Amino acid sequence: MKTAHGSSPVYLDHAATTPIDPAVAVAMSACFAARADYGNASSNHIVGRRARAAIDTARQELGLLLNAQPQDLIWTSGATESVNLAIIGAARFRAHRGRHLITMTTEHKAVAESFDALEKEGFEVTRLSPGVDGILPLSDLEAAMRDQTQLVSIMHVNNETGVIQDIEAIGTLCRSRDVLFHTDAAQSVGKLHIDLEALPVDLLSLTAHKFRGPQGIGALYMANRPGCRVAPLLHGGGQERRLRPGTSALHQIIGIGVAARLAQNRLAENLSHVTTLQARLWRGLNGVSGITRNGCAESHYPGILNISAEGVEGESLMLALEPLCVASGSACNAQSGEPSFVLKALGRTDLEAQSAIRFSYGPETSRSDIDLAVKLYRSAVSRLRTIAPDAAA
Amino acid sequence: MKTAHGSSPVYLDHAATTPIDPAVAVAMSACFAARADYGNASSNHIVGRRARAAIDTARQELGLLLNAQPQDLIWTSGATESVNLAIIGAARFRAHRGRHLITMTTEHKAVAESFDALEKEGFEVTRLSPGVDGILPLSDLEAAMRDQTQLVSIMHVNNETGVIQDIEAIGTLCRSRDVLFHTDAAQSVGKLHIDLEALPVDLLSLTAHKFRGPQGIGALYMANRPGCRVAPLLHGGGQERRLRPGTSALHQIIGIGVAARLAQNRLAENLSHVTTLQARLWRGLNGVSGITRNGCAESHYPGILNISAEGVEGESLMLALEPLCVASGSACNAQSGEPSFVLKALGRTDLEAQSAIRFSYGPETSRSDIDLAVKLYRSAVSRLRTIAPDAAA
Amino acid sequence: MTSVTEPVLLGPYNEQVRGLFQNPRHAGDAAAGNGRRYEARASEATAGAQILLIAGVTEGILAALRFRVFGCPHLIAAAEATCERFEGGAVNKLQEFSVSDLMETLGVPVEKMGRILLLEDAIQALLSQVDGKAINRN
Amino acid sequence: MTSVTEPVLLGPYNEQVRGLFQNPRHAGDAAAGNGRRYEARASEATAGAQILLIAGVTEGILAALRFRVFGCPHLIAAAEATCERFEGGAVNKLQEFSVSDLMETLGVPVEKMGRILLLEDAIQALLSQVDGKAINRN
Ligand SMILES: Cc1ncc(COP(=O)(O)O)c(C=O)c1O
Ligand SMILES: Cc1ncc(COP(=O)(O)O)c(C=O)c1O
Repeated sequence: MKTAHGSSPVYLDHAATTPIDPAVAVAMSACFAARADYGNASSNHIVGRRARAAIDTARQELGLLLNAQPQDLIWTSGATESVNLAIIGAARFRAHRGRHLITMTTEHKAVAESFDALEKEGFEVTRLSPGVDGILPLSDLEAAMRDQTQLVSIMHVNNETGVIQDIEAIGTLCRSRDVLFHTDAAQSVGKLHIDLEALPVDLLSLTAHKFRGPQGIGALYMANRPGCRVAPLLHGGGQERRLRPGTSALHQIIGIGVAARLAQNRLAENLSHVTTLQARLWRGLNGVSGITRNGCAESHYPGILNISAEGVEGESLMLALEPLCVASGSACNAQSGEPSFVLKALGRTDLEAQSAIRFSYGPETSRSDIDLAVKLYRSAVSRLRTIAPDAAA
Repeated sequence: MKTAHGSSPVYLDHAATTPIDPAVAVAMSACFAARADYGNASSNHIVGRRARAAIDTARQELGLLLNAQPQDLIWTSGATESVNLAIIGAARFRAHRGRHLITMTTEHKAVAESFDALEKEGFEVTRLSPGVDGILPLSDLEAAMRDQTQLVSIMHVNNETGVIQDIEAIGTLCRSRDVLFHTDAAQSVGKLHIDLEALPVDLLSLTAHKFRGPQGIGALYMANRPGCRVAPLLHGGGQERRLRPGTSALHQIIGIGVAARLAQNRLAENLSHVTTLQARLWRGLNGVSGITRNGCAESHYPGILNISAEGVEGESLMLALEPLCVASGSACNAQSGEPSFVLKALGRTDLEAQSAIRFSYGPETSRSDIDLAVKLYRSAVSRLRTIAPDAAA
Repeated sequence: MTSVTEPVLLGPYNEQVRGLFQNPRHAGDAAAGNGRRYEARASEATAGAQILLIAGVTEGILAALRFRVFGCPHLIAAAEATCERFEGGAVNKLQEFSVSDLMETLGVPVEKMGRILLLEDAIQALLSQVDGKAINRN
Repeated sequence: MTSVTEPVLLGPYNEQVRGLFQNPRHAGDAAAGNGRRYEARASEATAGAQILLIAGVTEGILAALRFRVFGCPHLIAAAEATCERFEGGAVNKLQEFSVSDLMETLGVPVEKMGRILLLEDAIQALLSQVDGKAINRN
């Protein structure tokens, strides 16, 4: 494929979606190949049984990645659905325990809008702001808790900045108050080590396409603990413990299973690769005057680097960066042109937020991709600053 | 693949799920092949734009199959989700117009349980029974309508019996009363001619895996008419006109698009093929004593034939039929062992319902598959009757 | 992966159930020979499964033990296994019939225990018909 | 399928916008030569886009017309196209500037009309600075 320049795109937008792992694609295609391998897992015959067995295998594979019991995993169509099911489902199921809920201002829209919907149902929502480093102070969470608080939802890795919240400490606090804790781990599963036997997490949302699996399949982890339950959002054929009905998407589930297995095998290797890339990228950009790194550098997933630049307009910067594929703000509001609410929550002005570029990369990103990004970024910023009136610089 | 007999399965369970069309599988695999072809359709760069363009093409292809405007189609994870979004979404959105809803007793569980959920929210639901032929008398529907009726949901082709409801007449009646009409067309789309420009249908649910597309992707058609709107069930990134957020599953959407195109091209051919097969199957079974065809023969999709047999127990019949893959009752309640509520609604006793076998077949079913089915059915029934005590016969 | 493949192939019916179901040699009427013929019936209240045991007894010996079943494969297999085991032996050997042993060998899922209890009912009914004195029932 | 491929490749920026954006020859300060130098500024209330027009005028002629822009590619391209067109011509030719024509040639999406109106504002401001008498403004 070519871009408008005639050169191939350089894809540094892994936080939006990752390329699919070739082995995942092969496994999915194989399941289409033979008629007898593509069954309805609810059917009472050999083709149905084979589908069920493949789905069980995938559930085990994902269970191993997370160190979770396979039966605590519910297949969904992605993190958006998982998040909705976790937040809306738990809040409704547990409404008798209280109608106060806590989240953060820097969550993904799926989380933010699930809470908006609950507010319309009469729940009360506290939205805590992080510090300028992007991190939620635990004391703020503690101070926000009330007797009526029944659910806390704080994401693991932020999709725009890569900032990591301390979900262990948050979960521990929640347990001590008998409050359910959900974490949106769409950006961390398959990338950071997650041990759900050890972590005090009740509900965790994930999606395959952020770790080299297929789009349109995800899961909700629901701990097998008293009080940890959700009311379903969809009703029907009884699949997924009646929590998520519909014919199981066999090839999709096989795909997420294989992606989970590969991610587990390569976790350390991939993490060290992106750490090296991030160091290289930051070294290359660091010298540019008037740039700011969004989100702290310490508690941070190294596969995402988000940079604002003074005196540069975001949309022109994006075009000047072609054939680089990067994001300005979250992929989810890319179309809207609104300044990122996440960056504004970190104290950025509209202009600073609009100038932000998110670089995100993964196992297949090479050092020369990074070097090209540095070169293009430097020249684009300097060119646009030359064009701009002085007052804007 | 082998069965427990060592012989290959003969798959006559197309109403549960169809084999995927090889051309669909090829198109889906192709989209995995190049990194630059597997983007997030919400991204603002060339890879994202390519994803958007592919999704637009698929929407056009599905639009052509249904003679609907592409922009009136909303991608979902399948008919279960479409049905929930249509029924629950419309009822909630239109609650101010009235809280009375009408459906049938022979609907799929996705429909039946969506209405159950609405009842818990305070809606009143009338569930009409069909005649013994499986058909809903229009006069019964008319009689059930009240001033407060705001939504009617009647399926197109029944998944257990193949009976076709007259959705044109039902829709016309609904329009005359200013009542919204939803139809669950999971079993008819891609198989029967459907013209949404001509039909008075407001909402229509479909799923790709019933017409040789992938599992886990479907659509909701929502007519562009005043008052025809739904409240979303999921909240998030704004995709699908804010009615169904979440990263668009590119390969899945490409798959349903290709499946729609192929189905349209081969509609007449496929229909004539299954008509021939049904005649052959019925000729072969007709002579067996004590058998009943479930659902009328006149208004009927010929790709499904459902037969009850006196004096034969269903589970033993299923085993005796191996290596035939067929369904006893709906695929959705296959695991439960409960007698089919659909067949009971047609007046069958528990025993008759439990003895039912649904044969369903499609374009790749051969005449010899049908002949084998006839042979196995005849010998299984006669063998089990020989074993049974007289009183059961 | 052979460990998952086999149950997948067989489904809820193990090799033994499949063999007995496929070839139930004791299904049908007993030729009671020169002995006496007994019949015992049991059925589910919901008019679901039914079982009929037919025995030909000569001098305390089950010269013939046959069955008829309307029911699921596990019940057919259980009836066949039972007839196979006890035919030709002393009538009072029938007391050795054990629901749990049978369920174990045939791999009958627990939720189907009711069906196997039906077979036990029929055996009890048979025993109570056959001359009580010849048999030691404690 | 070439009909869909091309817009996909180009995205919201047509060939012309891309060319002008890539190579804005009139960006930067005007060397006013021996004429008079004028500057006109316009900016969005929200402190978003900004445009600065710099003209060097000699005997009613725009000897130089240059711009500086902080803004999106469409605004940069529009400014460049405008300078390209009017530089070297009579000042009063500037009155021929047309927002709608420019939006059409550059394929500017309607929701961005505000940005192009900014350019119009700057041109008006420029015109009102340049000696009013030489110019026929009706
Ligand atoms: C943090 C976060 N949560 C949720 C989602 C939603 O995932 P999906 O679009 O697969 O539903 C995403 C990605 O879009 C994400 O980055
Ligand atoms: C009539 C009918 N409606 C709805 C569905 C649900 O479709 P899906 O399982 O793809 O969500 C099915 C099939 O399972 C069906 O046959």
